[in-house]
Amino acid sequence: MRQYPIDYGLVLSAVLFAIGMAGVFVRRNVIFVLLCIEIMLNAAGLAFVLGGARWGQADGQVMFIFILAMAAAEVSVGLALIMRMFHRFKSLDTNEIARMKG
Amino acid sequence: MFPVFYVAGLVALVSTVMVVTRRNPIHALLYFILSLVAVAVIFLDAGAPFVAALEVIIYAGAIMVLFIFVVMLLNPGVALVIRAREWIGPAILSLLLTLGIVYSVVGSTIKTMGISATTPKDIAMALFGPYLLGVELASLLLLAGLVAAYHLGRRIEREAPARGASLQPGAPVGSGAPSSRKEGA
Amino acid sequence: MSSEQILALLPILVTSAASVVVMLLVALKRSHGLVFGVTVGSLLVALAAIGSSVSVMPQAVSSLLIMDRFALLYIGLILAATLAVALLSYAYLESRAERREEYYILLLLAAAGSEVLAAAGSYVSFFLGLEILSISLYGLVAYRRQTPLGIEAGVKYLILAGASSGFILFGMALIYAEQGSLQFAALAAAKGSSFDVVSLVGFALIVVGVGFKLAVVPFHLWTPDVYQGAPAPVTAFVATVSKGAMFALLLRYFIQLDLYQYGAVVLVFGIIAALSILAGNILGLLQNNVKRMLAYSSIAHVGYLLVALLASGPLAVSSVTFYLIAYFITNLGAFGVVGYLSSGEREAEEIDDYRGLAWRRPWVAGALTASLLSLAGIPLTAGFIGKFFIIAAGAGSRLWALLIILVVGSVVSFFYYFRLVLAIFREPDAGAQVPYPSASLAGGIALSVLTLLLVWLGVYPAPLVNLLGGMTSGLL
Amino acid sequence: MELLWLVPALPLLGFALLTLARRLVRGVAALIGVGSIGLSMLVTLWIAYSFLVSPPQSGAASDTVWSWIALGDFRVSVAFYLDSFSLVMILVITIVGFFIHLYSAGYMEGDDGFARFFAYMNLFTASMLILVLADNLLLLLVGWEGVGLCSYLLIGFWYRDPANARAAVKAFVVTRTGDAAMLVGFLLLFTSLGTLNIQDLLSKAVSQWPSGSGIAIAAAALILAGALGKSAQLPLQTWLPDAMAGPTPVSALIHAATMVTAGVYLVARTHAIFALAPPVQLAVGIIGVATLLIAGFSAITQRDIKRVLAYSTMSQIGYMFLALGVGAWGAALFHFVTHAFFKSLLFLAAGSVILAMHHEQDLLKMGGLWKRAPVAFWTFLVGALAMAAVPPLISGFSSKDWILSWVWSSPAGGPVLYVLALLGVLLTATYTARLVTLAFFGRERDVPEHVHPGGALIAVPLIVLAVPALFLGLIQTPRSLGGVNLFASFVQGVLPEPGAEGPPSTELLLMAVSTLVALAGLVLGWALGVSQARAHLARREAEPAGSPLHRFLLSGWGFDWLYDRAIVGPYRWLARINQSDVADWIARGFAALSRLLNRLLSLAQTGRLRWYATALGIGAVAIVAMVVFL
Repeated sequence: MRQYPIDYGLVLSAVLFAIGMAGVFVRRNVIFVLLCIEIMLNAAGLAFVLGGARWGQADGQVMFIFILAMAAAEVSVGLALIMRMFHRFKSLDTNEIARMKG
Repeated sequence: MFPVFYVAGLVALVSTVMVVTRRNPIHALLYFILSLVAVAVIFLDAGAPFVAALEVIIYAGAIMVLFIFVVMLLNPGVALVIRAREWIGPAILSLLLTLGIVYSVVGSTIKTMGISATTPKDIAMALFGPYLLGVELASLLLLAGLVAAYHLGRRIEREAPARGASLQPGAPVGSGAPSSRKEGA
Repeated sequence: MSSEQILALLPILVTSAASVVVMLLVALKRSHGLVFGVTVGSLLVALAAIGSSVSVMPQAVSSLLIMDRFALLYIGLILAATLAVALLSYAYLESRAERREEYYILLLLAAAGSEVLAAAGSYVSFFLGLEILSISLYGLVAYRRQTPLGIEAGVKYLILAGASSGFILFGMALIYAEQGSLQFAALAAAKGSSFDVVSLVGFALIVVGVGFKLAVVPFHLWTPDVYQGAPAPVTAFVATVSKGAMFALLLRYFIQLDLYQYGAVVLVFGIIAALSILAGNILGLLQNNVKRMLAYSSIAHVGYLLVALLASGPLAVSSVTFYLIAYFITNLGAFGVVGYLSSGEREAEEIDDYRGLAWRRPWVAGALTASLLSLAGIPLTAGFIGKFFIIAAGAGSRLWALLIILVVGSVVSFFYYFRLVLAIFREPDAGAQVPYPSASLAGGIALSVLTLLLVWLGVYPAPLVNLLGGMTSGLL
Repeated sequence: MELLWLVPALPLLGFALLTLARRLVRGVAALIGVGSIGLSMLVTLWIAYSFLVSPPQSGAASDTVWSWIALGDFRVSVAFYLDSFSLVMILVITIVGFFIHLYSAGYMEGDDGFARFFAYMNLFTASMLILVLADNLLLLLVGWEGVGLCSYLLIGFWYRDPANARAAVKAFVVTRTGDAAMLVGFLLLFTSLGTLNIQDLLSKAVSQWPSGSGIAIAAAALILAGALGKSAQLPLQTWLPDAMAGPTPVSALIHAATMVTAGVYLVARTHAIFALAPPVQLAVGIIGVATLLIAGFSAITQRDIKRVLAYSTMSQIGYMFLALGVGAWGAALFHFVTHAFFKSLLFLAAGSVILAMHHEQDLLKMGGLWKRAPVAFWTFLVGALAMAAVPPLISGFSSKDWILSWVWSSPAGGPVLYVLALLGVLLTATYTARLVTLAFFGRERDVPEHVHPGGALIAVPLIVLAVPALFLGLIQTPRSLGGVNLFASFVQGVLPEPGAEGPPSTELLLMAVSTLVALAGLVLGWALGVSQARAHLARREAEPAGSPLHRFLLSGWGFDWLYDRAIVGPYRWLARINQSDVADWIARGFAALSRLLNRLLSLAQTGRLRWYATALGIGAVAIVAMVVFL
């Protein structure tokens, strides 16, 4: 039995998650923000698959498939909304959509 | 010593950083596809070939393509010609990744890795056994995505018809995409 | 799946089937009245189905859903609230140049997702229920897709909810990688005396996501913007059903894993509760937009609920649930009035829109005033009894600091609630009269039932309290 | 006692009828509004009669109407409790309340909101009755909040003027501040003693808590905070003068029979707890005397007739608190009773004066009204003499003297408090005399041609109320003046006396001193009134200067100058300091702090998605850090 570096894998997924999270904070282009959320979701999926591998279960991969479904649904709604936003505001900058505040 | 994980991990890391830091969305998307492939390699290495395939087919192959599609639609001015020096980064990373894959394929097989691989059959048994209800719920999830994307993406009629407006053909985005996701899931 | 399990799942099944039926109806013929009728009818059937589910509970359906008394109680609450939202939506949508039918599909799906959350017994169903709810809400929040505010609210909600889902998922993944099981019950059995660090971090990340959905400080910033931009009935739904479902899950999770014994967790929730009460009430203080004001008030009210959650003991579950019911009724009433008075082209959201309401629409003004008094916790309203239970539960657990903050926050909140009440009873301006839409039967029925319930619970809460005592005892 | 529930139920029914039937003929509305209180008064009288004829065995009776909340062992009923104390309270509330209602029927005659007014008034009275009859803390709280709500509705009754609305909100918010603390106090009692029933609570507290223990002090202090808010005592007194915005009968009701006396009732009702907390009890006395003095100084300088009366209420309630502080529970209650009669009389007579003046409330514009509005004058005079505590018949004298003698002789009292209270007597007499002088004597300054002080509906309640204001003192007199002890012996069982009385000679001496002080105050006030009236006239007419002697005589032998320097100056100075309401700063500070925090927190609501996401991340990091490192 080889010692598969599960811990490093989790660390990797955490770093990927953090990069995505930083992207959500930093980027103003809403397409990039959506992309960064995908990075976060993907990192979570990675962690699930590695967790499943650690315990020798299929559950982690099943969860990954559900995440995939959710990502697909979210992206399709998100992109539709982004199209709407672009048509209305002629911009993809999230700072442009700040009419409501206070 | 099985460096596949490290090589693929490094590629995933670097390409993800590149995704977040690019100016051009197309470049970012290409890097992200690379990152997804690298993660798929990790899956393969960790004894999860089925999800590795899904990662490439659905995530990289469908979702990212949807992104590219929208970027193209919204931003026709984006430089579609990618200059030579912009090839360098992805090329090096891809090369590394390929080396890793080759090494892992040559050096070992999944079985000798010592990690019990989860076969597609195991996953299918789980999905349609204990998680059957989850699959049903996922279908509701996709239905919600479908309806929401349809409503939001539909073209806005200029004359603001009050009731019973006919369905406009040629909705720009959304109506086609989620159903293809559904098959994939 | 055995027939008992199907029977137990009946409310959820009916709700999800209804969404498909509505979709098929839309494919055949677009008719707002028909779709509305089917929606209301199926919600009533689903409510009735709870009666048959009671006979077979408690029932674990696979590992995902646990249909016990607690779940059925919250499912009933969710269905009733969705019904009220549907009734309030009809006139609102009718006066709008927008497709109406998709709204009901999304509403039913959101309700189904909430029901799954209320019955979730594992991270898988937690996640799936949450996402069904969230994705339906993206569509609902941005339903006014032609208005800048609708789009703005939709994008904000989508991005932030997506990010918070990421947090929840990563937290679940960490816990799974560490514990090897996705079920709450298995975790509770395995954790022994304490959690390891990885699980704790995972748990903290889940708290972030849950906190986002509950709109507590510091995850509350989106609340006023989304409440303002969303159609008023959707705002009512977000404020009540979406939060209530999440709270049901939190309550089950908290009690099943007995998180009370972890000082750090209790401290985190205590700080969140205190900050939410203070920030919510202070932010509402000078707000001229009624929807935003109610948004801030809802932040504070979730803070009150958390106080009750932290006050473990025999009163806690009952008091949380009672307060939640009072909160549902009250907020549905308040947002319902906002929706009821919003016409095709504009939302009645500025405080000036309510000036002199008592003279122009005395009954609606009465309903809104009752709701505001209940929010303020004045006696003879449901809000008072609810707050009383919370304070009693908190005092029983000696959470003095939180109680003092709760009381201070309540004092601050009187100012803005009564500001609105004052506006309602002011003489209307002769010149600038805001046009209100014509009265609608469905909305009127919903508002009157809500107001009656509000007063009834305030005057004679004993039957409900007894019921709750029986319903929630299964969890302890 | 089976009829007890009818006492609050009848006004409540009146409220319901008046609210539901919105378009009533004026006469019917008045009939319902006044009749419900009248019936309630009759029931109360019947109950009082049977209570006196056949007192219940334990000295108290309780009547459970229905069970409100039942949760395990925890049970709250709608139950009423009657002992001699609450009997006195409901007698005063219903009798005074009835006459105020009767008067209102005349006073509010032309008003658009006639039925609405009576609805609120009925609800107000019903809430107060519930408050004093409540058997448990929760029901008491319902009455308490109802009183608060009705005061809000009635002060803002003429809501078209934003100033009135502001006053209503101020009254509500300031009293709520105290209520919040009181609620915590109630919870403390509930959690540590395990019951909400007031009588059980008190007996348990006495048996379980040692005197001076921390928990007793905390509970008493928190309850006191609530009482301070409702009774307009320092530092929560600021709402009361502004509450004059409501119609005059409302002021009468708030000041005489309901609202402000709720705090006195609460402290007296829970006196067992206060007795266990000597520091808090001392604080009650000090707050009482401080309010007494500060309000007295303020009253001297006011020009608005109703504001003078408002400040006088604060200072009279200060007497009651002083009595509570020295443990003279019975004396406090007795002062409440006499005060209820003479203060309602004063307010209603003032209302008649205001009617006569065509809604002018400025004292400096009145003058000489004694022959223009004789009923108002004579009744006002009776009330004023009662308030100024001039012996011997006048009711205020007996009650105030009783309080003063206890302040001197009670173990909790002492010479310092006594001297301060005596200063209060001086102030009271001064502002009362000034008020009467300015309003009724001297030359008519800006009195309208035609004066309508009101018809029979206004005159009758005034005359009827003047009788108890005159003679009520007879049921409890000092030993040197007959030593009638009816009242004390009636409430003895519930409200014990603080100790043994001093020797009669001391009592006589004290009485003489206070009488002299009161008389001195009267003279002072008269002089002040005359000089101010003259100054006002002088300013208005700018009379040509005559010979120095003439000017000297005109200016009243130079007394003006003297008074100005020696008395008015310091008075003015004190009043000026207080007119901007020093204690208001606390309330204003709280509001300003809230505003500031609101601005700060609103800065976070930038509307920018990026910042919202960042906040999510900051929260995540904070929570992870807390969970991991704690």
